Amino acid sequence: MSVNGSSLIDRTNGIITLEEIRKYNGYPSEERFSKGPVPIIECIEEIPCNPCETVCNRNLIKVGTPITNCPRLIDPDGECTGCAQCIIICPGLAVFIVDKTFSTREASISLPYEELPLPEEGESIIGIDRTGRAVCEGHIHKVLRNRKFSHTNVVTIVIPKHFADDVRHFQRRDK
Amino acid sequence: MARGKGLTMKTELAVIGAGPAGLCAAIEAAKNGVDVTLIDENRTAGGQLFKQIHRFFGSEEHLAGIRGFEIGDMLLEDAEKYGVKVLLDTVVWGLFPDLKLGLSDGKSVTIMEAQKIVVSTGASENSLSFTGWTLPNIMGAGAAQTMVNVQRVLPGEKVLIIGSGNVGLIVAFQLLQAGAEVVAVVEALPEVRGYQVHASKIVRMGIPILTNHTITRAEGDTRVRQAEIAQIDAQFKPLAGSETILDVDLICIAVGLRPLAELCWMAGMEFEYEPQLGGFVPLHDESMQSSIDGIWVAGDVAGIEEASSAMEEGRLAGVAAAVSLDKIERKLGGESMDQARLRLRALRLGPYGDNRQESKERIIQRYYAM
Amino acid sequence: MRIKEHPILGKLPEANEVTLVVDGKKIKAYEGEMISAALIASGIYTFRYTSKKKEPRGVFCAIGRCTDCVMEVNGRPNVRTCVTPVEDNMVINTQKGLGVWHGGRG
Amino acid sequence: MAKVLQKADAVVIGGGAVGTAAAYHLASRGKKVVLCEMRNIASGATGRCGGMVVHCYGRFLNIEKTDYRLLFTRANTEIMKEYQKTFEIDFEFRQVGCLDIAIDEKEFDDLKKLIEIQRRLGDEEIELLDKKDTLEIMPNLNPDMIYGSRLRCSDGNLNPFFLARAQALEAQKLGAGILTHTKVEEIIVKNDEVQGVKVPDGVIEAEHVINATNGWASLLTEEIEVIPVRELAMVTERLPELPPQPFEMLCYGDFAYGATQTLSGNYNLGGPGPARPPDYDYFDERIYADEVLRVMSYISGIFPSLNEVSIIRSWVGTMGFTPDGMPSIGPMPGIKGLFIVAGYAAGMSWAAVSGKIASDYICDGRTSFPIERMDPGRFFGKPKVKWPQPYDLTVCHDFLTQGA
Repeated sequence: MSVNGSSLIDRTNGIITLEEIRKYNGYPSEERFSKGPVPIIECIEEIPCNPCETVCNRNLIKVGTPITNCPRLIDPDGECTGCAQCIIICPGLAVFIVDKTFSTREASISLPYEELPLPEEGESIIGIDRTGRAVCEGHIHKVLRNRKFSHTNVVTIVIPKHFADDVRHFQRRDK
Repeated sequence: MARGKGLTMKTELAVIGAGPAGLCAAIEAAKNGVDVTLIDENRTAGGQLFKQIHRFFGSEEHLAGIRGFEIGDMLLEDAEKYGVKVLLDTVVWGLFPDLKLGLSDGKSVTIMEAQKIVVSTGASENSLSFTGWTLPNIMGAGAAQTMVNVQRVLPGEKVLIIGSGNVGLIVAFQLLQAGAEVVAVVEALPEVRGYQVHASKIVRMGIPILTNHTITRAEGDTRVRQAEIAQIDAQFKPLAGSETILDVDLICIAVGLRPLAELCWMAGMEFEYEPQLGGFVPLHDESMQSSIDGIWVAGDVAGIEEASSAMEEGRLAGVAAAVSLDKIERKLGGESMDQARLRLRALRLGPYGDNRQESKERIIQRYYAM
Repeated sequence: MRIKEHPILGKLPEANEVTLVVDGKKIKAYEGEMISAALIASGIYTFRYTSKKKEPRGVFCAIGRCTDCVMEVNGRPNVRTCVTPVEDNMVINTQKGLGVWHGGRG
Repeated sequence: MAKVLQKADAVVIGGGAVGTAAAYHLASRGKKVVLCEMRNIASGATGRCGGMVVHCYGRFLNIEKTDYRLLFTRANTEIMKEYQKTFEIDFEFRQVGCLDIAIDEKEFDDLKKLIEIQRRLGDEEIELLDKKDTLEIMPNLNPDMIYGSRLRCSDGNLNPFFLARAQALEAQKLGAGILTHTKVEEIIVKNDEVQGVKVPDGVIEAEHVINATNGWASLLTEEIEVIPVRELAMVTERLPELPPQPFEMLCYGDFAYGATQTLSGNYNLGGPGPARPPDYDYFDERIYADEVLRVMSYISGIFPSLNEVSIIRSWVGTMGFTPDGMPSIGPMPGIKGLFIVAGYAAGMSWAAVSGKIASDYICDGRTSFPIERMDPGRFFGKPKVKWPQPYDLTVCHDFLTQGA
């Protein structure tokens, strides 16, 4: 019996897998991805937390009561504007926005970035997956500095579309 | 021990410890017209809040999504707004049965007489003994967090974290933010202990979490230089041949916290042993009243939880004290205490919250069985 | 070393410089810093040696509880350096065992 | 009929320095011993005293018995020196000398008179020091408060926790049973002969029972007159010793005040803590602000170096006092098999020898020590002493020496 966390996920190394996300919280369909940017909330445990629900001004994220419900994306028609407020507010830095409509062969991934130095737009990077492994190359598309919302910056990277469901971090080439 | 001048100060409510729980207790009581004196031995108030640079969990009413130190600033503003008298650099060296406190500011010793008291003295980190554990730069994970986020000094560049609870996982990330390289997080049990979101974040950033592993030895001279970790079996025995040597210059121990309850012991409170809440915790009822009439407990001293729960327990105790001082009408006070209890209940749900909730219920049952 | 620029906390706020004399050597520190932080920032990690086994000790709890970081400060032993702020011209010595004490008349 | 848990040659009640000494000496004579302690080892006065080894206070109350007291306390020191050769736990016993401080002219005159009597009774060791000599030995004392002192170089201190645990451990090694958290509810006596003791889970049968419960002694054996006395102990942070010699002092006038620096560097301060109105509970182990302040200020007045020193722990303990200031040591008149070792105002100087005496008596039916003057029955038939309320050691002493 797992002591904590939903008892079904593999807790032996802290790595969360795409299958687990699909199984416990749902992962958007390719049909939904085709409509534009999609918030991906990789938070699949019943922990008491709902800022992602309250911050979305289009009410596309549902936690409900009790606040230990896992957050679900209720946005079949693709109304997400990619404003990234959910990325900024998440205490677990677990929200990303994936836009598979970025270009024919590329997808963009917006992710929270709270480290220094900030990357520069256009800089080439290496895409890192959920296990911390380098999987592809890409570049920095946009850097949203965020002093107003206490420093959770949002960096948007562009990578080959094939890796859009795996890359959740990046490494700067010169590092 | 400066010659006891024995000057006596008086106050309606003395709150010992100006962390999240103490600040909230002081604010809630002062809001209702209580003359509150908030005492803390540190130079600044806020306790653990000012080293917590992550955003808090919970819901909007728990100030979720706001960083710990920002909540700290908000609470300090409220404390000033509602006229809380704050005594900093002042140690409470004694809590005496007749609701008297022994204070010392390093120069003189005074006795404070309070009509009511809230003890919110927080917690201290557990340690872990292994060969070489006393070497300099082997410290508590919270200690490293204080050094980095409050003192703005990075004690080491290559770090090993022991323990994968939320503190270990969060401090691993915050050391990364400060520019250190976290070599690994080792966890003796087969499963990661902290929230999955915290674990996944540091794994994707290149910090491996090694379960069924622990530290077996640390080497160094005037500071730690190397750590030896090894795989362990179900009886925590290292498996021969599984040792690896890591070059590290800082080791953070994150193996839980325990209540700082010396003053509660001194006042003669009744205690219960609750491992989920960090060890021996003072008995209290559902409005945080301890086994000593007129003394409430709130925050980590009453059981190790996060700062959000500490704040709610503080509000609960603050209102309860105001009611018992007849500063608010019982019914109104009862309603606001019920609100605080609902917010607390919301935080004690889910697989992480359930066993803390059970422990708290046992404590309240034991209180009434006294 | 001091974290000059922090992603969340921003730039290190300006503070007046003070001088500490540590085991006879001058080091720089900034007002508001605790002694332990100033020493670690200058690469000093061992603050004392234990009485019996003469083993090196330094910061452990950083909240003034465990007394592992005590040093002799201005002639007084057992000063908890993790909760004592620096002052200009403070004389700080690595504490050997229980340190040297002049009974308050030093 | 209650369940007989076990049979022993002797049951010792009380896990302090005296009880564990009795258990050790009995075990080393091959006896099957069971020690019952209601809390933990050294939870009574032993764990809450200053750990001072004072061979003879030499106050007016007992001044005429100086030679008699020295006979026991010097033997006690010899036994402890023997312990140090073989015991596994080092209980940090060291003879550093103790100064009995006079803080005004009258007290200094008293010391002169008392020393003359002590000399007459053969006590060559005790020395009278004027103010200059006193300050030479302890330069950090407050010159405005010091008028002179009395010095006994063989006095000293030890770690009372370790002494009790050391004796208990050695007793266990020799087969003694040490039962902590086992409260003796009653000493079972049938037609004036001890059968054993009643404990929560049943009965422990034994021909001999030793009441070593000090301040609690008369709760189990009403007839003896041992009254509980409340004392405060405080421990400071660890500090190096101040030259020229380790610090240990008593205050002659209020001899309940005293301080010593332990081997590990903490200063151990003691002082009176009279029980408080309205109920005057001398077993109240809670501490009150005013008494902590009083003891702190009194001692730091005499020894100002402590002004800047932090206190890290404080306790209240219950000692035992008797109407003539001497312990009650001996067989209980009228109850065969019951031996009393209780009523100690200086337990650390009497514990080891008391344990040996009790053991000798039980093994050989007699003891080489002249214990008649400490017969527990010496107060039988006399009206119970009505102590002034509240009282402490000093008040007891002054009350009993009004005529002196």
